[in-house]
Amino acid sequence: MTQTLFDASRAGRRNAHHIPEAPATPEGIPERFLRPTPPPLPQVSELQVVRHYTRLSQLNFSVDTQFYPLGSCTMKYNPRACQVLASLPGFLNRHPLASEESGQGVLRCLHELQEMLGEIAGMPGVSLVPMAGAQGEFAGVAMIRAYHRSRGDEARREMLVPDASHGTNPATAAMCGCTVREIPTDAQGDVNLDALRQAVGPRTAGLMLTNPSTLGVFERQVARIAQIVHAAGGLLYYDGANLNAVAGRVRPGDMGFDAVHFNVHKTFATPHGGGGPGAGPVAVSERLVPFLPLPMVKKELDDKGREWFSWMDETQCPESIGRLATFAGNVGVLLRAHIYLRMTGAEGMKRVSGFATLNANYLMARLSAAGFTVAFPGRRATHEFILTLKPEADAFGVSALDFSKRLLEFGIHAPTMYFPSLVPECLLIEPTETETKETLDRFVEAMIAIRHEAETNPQRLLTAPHAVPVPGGGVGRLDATRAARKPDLIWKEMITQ
Amino acid sequence: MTQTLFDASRAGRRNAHHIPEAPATPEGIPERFLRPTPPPLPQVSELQVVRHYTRLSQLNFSVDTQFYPLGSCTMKYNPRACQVLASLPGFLNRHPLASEESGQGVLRCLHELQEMLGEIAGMPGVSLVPMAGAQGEFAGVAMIRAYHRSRGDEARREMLVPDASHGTNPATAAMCGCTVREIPTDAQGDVNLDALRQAVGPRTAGLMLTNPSTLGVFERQVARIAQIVHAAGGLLYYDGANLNAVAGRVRPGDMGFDAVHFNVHKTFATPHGGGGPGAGPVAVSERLVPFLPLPMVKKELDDKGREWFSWMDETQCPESIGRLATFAGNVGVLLRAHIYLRMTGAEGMKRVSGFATLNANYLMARLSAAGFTVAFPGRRATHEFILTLKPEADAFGVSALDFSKRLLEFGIHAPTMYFPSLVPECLLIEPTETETKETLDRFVEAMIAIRHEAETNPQRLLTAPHAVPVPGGGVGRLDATRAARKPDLIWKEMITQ
Amino acid sequence: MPFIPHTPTDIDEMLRSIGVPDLETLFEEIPDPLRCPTLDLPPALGEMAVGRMMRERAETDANGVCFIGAGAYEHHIPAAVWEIAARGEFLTAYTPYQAEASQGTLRLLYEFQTMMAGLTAMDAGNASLYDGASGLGEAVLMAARASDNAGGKILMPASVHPHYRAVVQTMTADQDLEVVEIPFDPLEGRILPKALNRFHGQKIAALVIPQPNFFGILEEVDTLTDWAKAEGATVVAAVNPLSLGLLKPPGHWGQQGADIACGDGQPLGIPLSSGGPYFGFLCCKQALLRQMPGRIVGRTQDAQGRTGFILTLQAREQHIRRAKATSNICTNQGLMTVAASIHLSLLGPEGLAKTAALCHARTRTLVDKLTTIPGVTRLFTGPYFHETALRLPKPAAPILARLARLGIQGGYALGEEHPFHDKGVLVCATETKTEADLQFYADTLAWVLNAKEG
Amino acid sequence: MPFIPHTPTDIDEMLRSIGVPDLETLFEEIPDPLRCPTLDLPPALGEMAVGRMMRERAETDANGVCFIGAGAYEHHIPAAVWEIAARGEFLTAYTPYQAEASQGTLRLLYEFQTMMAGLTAMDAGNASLYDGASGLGEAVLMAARASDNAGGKILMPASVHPHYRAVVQTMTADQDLEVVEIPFDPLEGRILPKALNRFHGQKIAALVIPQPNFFGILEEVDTLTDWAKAEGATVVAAVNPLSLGLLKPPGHWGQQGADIACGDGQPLGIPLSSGGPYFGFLCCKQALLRQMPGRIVGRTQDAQGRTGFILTLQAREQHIRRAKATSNICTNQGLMTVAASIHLSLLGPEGLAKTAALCHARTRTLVDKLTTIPGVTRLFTGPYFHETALRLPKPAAPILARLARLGIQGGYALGEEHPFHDKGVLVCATETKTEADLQFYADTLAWVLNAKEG
Ligand SMILES: Cc1ncc(COP(=O)(O)O)c(C=O)c1O
Ligand SMILES: Cc1ncc(COP(=O)(O)O)c(C=O)c1O
Repeated sequence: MTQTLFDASRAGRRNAHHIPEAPATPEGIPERFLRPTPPPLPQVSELQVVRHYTRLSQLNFSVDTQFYPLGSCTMKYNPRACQVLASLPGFLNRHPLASEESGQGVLRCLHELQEMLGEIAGMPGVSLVPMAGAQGEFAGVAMIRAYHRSRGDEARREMLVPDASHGTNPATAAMCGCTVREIPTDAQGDVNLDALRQAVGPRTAGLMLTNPSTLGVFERQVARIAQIVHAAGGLLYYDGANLNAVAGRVRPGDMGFDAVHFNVHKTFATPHGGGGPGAGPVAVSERLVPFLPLPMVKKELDDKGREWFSWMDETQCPESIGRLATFAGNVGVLLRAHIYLRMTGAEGMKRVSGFATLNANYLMARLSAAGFTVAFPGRRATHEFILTLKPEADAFGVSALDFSKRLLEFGIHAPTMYFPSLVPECLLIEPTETETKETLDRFVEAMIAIRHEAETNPQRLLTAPHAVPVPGGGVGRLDATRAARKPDLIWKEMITQ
Repeated sequence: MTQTLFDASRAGRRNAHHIPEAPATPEGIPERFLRPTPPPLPQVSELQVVRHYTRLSQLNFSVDTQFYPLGSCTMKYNPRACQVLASLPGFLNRHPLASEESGQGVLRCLHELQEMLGEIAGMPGVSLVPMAGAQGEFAGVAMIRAYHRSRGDEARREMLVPDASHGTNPATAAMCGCTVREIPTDAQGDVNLDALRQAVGPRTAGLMLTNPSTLGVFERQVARIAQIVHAAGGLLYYDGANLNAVAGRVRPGDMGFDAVHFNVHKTFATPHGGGGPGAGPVAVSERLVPFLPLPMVKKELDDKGREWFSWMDETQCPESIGRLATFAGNVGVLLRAHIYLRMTGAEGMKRVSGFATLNANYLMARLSAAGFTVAFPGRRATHEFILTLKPEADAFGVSALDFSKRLLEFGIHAPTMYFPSLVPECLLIEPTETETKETLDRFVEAMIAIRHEAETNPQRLLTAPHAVPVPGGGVGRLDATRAARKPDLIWKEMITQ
Repeated sequence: MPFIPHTPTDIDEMLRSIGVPDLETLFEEIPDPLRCPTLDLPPALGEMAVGRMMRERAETDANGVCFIGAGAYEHHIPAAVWEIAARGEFLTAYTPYQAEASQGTLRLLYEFQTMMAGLTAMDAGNASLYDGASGLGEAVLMAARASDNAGGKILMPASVHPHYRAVVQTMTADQDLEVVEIPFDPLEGRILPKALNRFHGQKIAALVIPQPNFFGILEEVDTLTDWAKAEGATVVAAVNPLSLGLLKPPGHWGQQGADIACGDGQPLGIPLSSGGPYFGFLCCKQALLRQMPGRIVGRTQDAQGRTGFILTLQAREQHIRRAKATSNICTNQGLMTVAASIHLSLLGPEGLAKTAALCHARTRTLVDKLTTIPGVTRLFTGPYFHETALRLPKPAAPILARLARLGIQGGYALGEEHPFHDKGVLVCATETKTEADLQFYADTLAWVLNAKEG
Repeated sequence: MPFIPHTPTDIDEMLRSIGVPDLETLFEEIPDPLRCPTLDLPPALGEMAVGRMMRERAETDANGVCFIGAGAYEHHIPAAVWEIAARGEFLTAYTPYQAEASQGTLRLLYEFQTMMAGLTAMDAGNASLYDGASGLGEAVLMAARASDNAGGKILMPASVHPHYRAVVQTMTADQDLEVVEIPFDPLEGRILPKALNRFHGQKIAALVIPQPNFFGILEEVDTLTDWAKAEGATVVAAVNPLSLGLLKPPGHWGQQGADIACGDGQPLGIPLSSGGPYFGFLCCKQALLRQMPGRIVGRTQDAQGRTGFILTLQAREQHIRRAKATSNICTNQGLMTVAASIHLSLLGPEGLAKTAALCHARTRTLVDKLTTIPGVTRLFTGPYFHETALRLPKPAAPILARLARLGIQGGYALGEEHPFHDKGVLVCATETKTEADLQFYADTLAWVLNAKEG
């Protein structure tokens, strides 16, 4: 299908049943405020809309249709129960500023979620406001800065991040007015402690660490790292994107961290929606509690001993870093996470991390046995692991990108490519706990088949994909350079019509 | 995808969150009543189920994804509003035998639908019970028989049907204990009146007529036909499957008919669900009212002047032909039709038939101009029309079936093939009012392209389809003979596991 | 308005192509006297207005806590069932006439047939009938056609759901079939095998056996089946498919098993919905295959040997065989089989068995609680599955009306169908009922029975 | 339980392949002292139980008839919007990193960018930000970076939504940015152009212009824009996208148009949902393109020349540019843009314009009705779109609480953010309100204002 909805637009086509009867000219709005012509939107029938977007949807790979081992993204099954129950009319139709009396249901859920996340983090304070992981990081670093500032310590503006860290970590630090200092990783995938010791000092605001790290290994020296940073007066931020691997087994708070964000769209299985919405609630240690972003939910007992839930705002939390969202963040997403956790419980959370780890280690073992090169062979995989295709690249002239594109033709979404950038030609592979052994076996077979092809017919990889399993076979490999060279970002014919 | 869900089954795989805790052995049920081993069902995870059925769905053509000009089936847009509003929890969760007090909402809707259908039919009595068109026919013919019987006229057991009639007509007559007598069609597509005159007599129970007929033309002599049959003492049944073409313009009652069924999954746009559920409510003339199937909805005013809706059953309708369904028929489907009619109104209904007719005549005109042979060239098309591919078959050795299979590869569902059987190599084409002119033009282009191919490369048609626009390209032309020769109807490996 | 995409330009161009001056000319073949004036229908509403109206109506339709069964049962339906079943590609397809463009529906139906055949222990199943009652009607007609004793009597126990019997009555009224009612034992609430003795040696075409029967009681299916087979009759089992998670499947009844199994699929993931759409299922032994009504899907191949699925054995059907078809059924309840297939797959063998076991246990607890109320007793003594009849100390209908106003749909008043049992009420508790729900019912009933009239 | 498919056999085989005796061995790298005891979480519930719990909670959350706006607006959302947007292939995909396997999302985003650029009359748009307030934060940061007067003041009218200002405050707190508040005119309820005079000749990086402003009042966007452009400042428009069906788009403000347009997309098909998820949108003029934060989709080709879509200009983003990126944003609000695209396509130009016009008309009627109540007056005189501030004769908060209990969410008490206006209430009536709703509000308010305290 090559049509956009704009091609299908015809002047005068309309869905009358959605168009209210309204006065032709708005009384009371002076002409100078008005738009002279209606906005340039497609003029299409409801059937055209439904058909267009239904067919578009079929062009996507998704967890519901394909194995999606995208490292660091935890593309596991998104329970439909969470989707359906969070979409109950009572939840969907409530205005954010409606009376608290009319929101005791949703506020109770959010409060329970605060409590559960605090327990999983091993920390006393939680704010649910951040709307994705990166905003959680922002909240965390802003709180760290506010903490130092509250102690009159204005010099601490340097944020340490391991070189393998996710791009959001340094970007966040910069948004919070910090300079970024990278700490190298050693050959085993752990943080280089000597380098860390040299880096810390009176300008250290803190360290941002992902654990399990983005290298797919557990940072074994995490307690030492915490000690070093704390001893130097810095605070510790835990990027919780990889919590799926350890939830219910170790807690950021117990490891000495001061702040952590959760990616509920990873660990707690809320759907990623092709790019969001997610949610990135933060938990913090005692000393950061006063700075948590607003609003939070408070529980009190009323005069009849009944629980009463209400919002806490600036008046009750004067030291807060403030607001991050117009209202209370992505409430609908948080409800999904709440339902997931209520279905999972403590034992379930431990099973999640256990089986996510089992699947990753099994896949690593099988690929390794099949002759692929794992990046950290001496280490256990966590919920993910890294393969380097450097040997294949050298031998056959094919890249990790080529492997990835060819995998699509097998009906398998490609792993994360070229991240972390320390490992050449790398694939970061995260199978998640909800996939079967059979699916993992099929992945191994596909990888072996592709390598065989790389040997015998590398051209096939270099030009992949030709046809992915979507209706019509999809497009071939797309030219990214062309896209960036002369950006074509809107359908200009529509606008100028 | 070649997997069934049974291939994916593994002993011990389970969705614990759906499995209640229950006593191991049911107290109080003697052993002899029990199943010794659990039933042979697939043992798969929730993700496997969701992925399997999501992917299966993508293998279908549907109105939501393709143009679907399946003659006589009225595959038009099924408004999502009807779907969503009929699925409100209040409607979905109500038990059929719950108190009438707790059903005033749904009963009010059903009563309104009865009234609206009566008005559209031009008849005084309506029962919503029949669960599809064929059951509506059954109700109609059973009422006709009951009527004759009530007058002591036991001899009338012969049902007349035009030779072009839908298979359900004669089959229904047979289920009602009638013998069937076919009336031939003349060259213009009208009923042969002489033959009809010869056929009627004291054994005539009635005539079943589809109008517009299954030949895609309006039966011009319908008033005469009604006269002839009535004069002979027979009653007239109107197969309303094609009402989309005339609703709001002519009414079966005004044409002299005694009973009619509606296919709400056609005229009133309820989704066909890949084979149902539909609904086939019946409307009847005064003399058949006492025989309507049960239950029906009655409106009364209570002592405070408020409307009160209740079910009418055997005690109030002692002459009824009785029940056809365990409860009140396909209520959820009827609600969708009700909503559609409330959105459409009288003017809308007239527009429906107007534009359904416009689209059919336009398509017929264009195909005819392109050199295709229409079956009844002298006639206006109604909402559908017939093409005969006899010339193409003779010239190129390709059949209507081959054309149809090749159309699938263009992403267009094939028209109805080989029905009515009077017209050789026929395609019955019904575009419906919800399709755009552009879509019709694409259909014409596809037909022209296929005919060109029939001329230049007939083999291509004979082996079509090779790849339809579904993920993976789908299967090729399937062997129907093989399927019938040694029926393989269940996955035996599963049962015997 | 009604979803018509034509622009004024489109209309002009199309009329020009056809060669008519206006749209009305296209209707010139309709004789003038037949044309009707504008219909008298309620004014058209926009989607927003109709939405508001329907929401208001739906809100008045609250069920309360529901203990009614009597042929339709409240069960937990996993959220995934309808999220997937309602996808447009399932929802807005037609009957899969073009197999190559309908592999989704067809493959699913093949799996559905397999699951239903597995549940009932039969050799084959069809792709659905309208509902349980009409399905029994079809099964009886099929049995009558297929029986060695064709032309003989159809024995119909009075313990079969009264509406099922009514529908069979409607569907066989114009056939030359003698349907004979067998009374149930007023003590046990089921057919005593000895009640059949008087039919011995008569020409019996078929015996219908409900399991559980209308009163929730378990019939002696083995004995009844053996008796019928010995008489040369075809055995038609009318079963609750959910109960088959626990109960012996019809295919294993007695020495030879039933010949036909039918029932209503509603307990397998279909909402109560004031009575429909549900679906009827029909399975049979190999020998009866070509007598089966309805669509049947078979497995086949394409030219490359790839597996595919297709509607098959169509020579039984109305569009081929016309007046000689096995039934007039055309459209069936397809989408409901999608939901049922997903439902059964999510539950699996263990889920279905445990759900059935829990329904049974819940009903036992309910019966225990209710029968401690003075004057409330069991009406029948036979063993039951998840529903049973109680006798109240007062006429049931007014009591149930009272309960409904207090938020409890307390059951089905037997007096409606069995006037002599005007104090009888059929109660059912499925897995959806908590201990607290059961107690709420018991406490409320005790209070209502004690309360002064009014 | 949590959706894990492993059978005992699977586990054995997998452990054997790995070469470990048990699952716990896989965690051997975690130092023992760090291991935590079993978490103290509420007990796990099955889907049925959690469903019942959530349904009970959702039922307590009734909105009544809602006249609150203040940044989130109740609109009719066509049924098709979420039926399609919630399809699994949209819902359960990740950010479209693999373009060839994500053409659905990518093509849709390209269309979304087009529609938003068209609505705002800008040259380009991104693929969404978190919400309106954080979107304004990003816009301000972007303007500060891109401005000819980089390093200069950011002028922020006090008529901007207070939460938006709070978020900008949080997001700029650690940057060297001076955000200066411009007071609004207490009579007109908006910025008087002359209020800007005192900034003339100072280095102004950017001026934020809300339209309509927090009080629903229309700002003199042309004059303000022209003033700012003359000062060399970047103009950031914060707009309600639905209002753009009727109001002049930012790209056409004044002589040159605004440079950046942002706002909250909630009015375009997103449920109120207690505040989120909504989405922020951001559009800009060509010159600012490479300063834009967030994902951007571009059109390109494959080797055969077929059109395809791909994430582009990624050199702006955190995963490439790390500390030098235009923002840290990664996950945005993708699915909300799916809904908004469908919503806008269903409405079309006429639908959007008429909806906006009807919102305006409804609010006018409401204001007329309410201001006939003695003591109720308009607080500001400026022209408004679909929301405006009223002064009640008594403090607003207790009155609103009273109304809420009577089924009316009567508006937003201005006292919360503007203590000097403790009798002020912001009211809004969208197209969802009928004449009867408006009358109900007026009658109830009159009654409540008259009633004795209590
Ligand atoms: C390690 C890590 N940190 C942070 C993030 C950012 O999270 P979000 O996309 O929710 O903003 C991600 C997301 O991919 C991540 O993998
Ligand atoms: C002319 C005609 N009559 C009757 C029917 C039977 O209707 P149903 O499939 O609803 O039973 C059909 C359905 O295709 C039909 O086209």
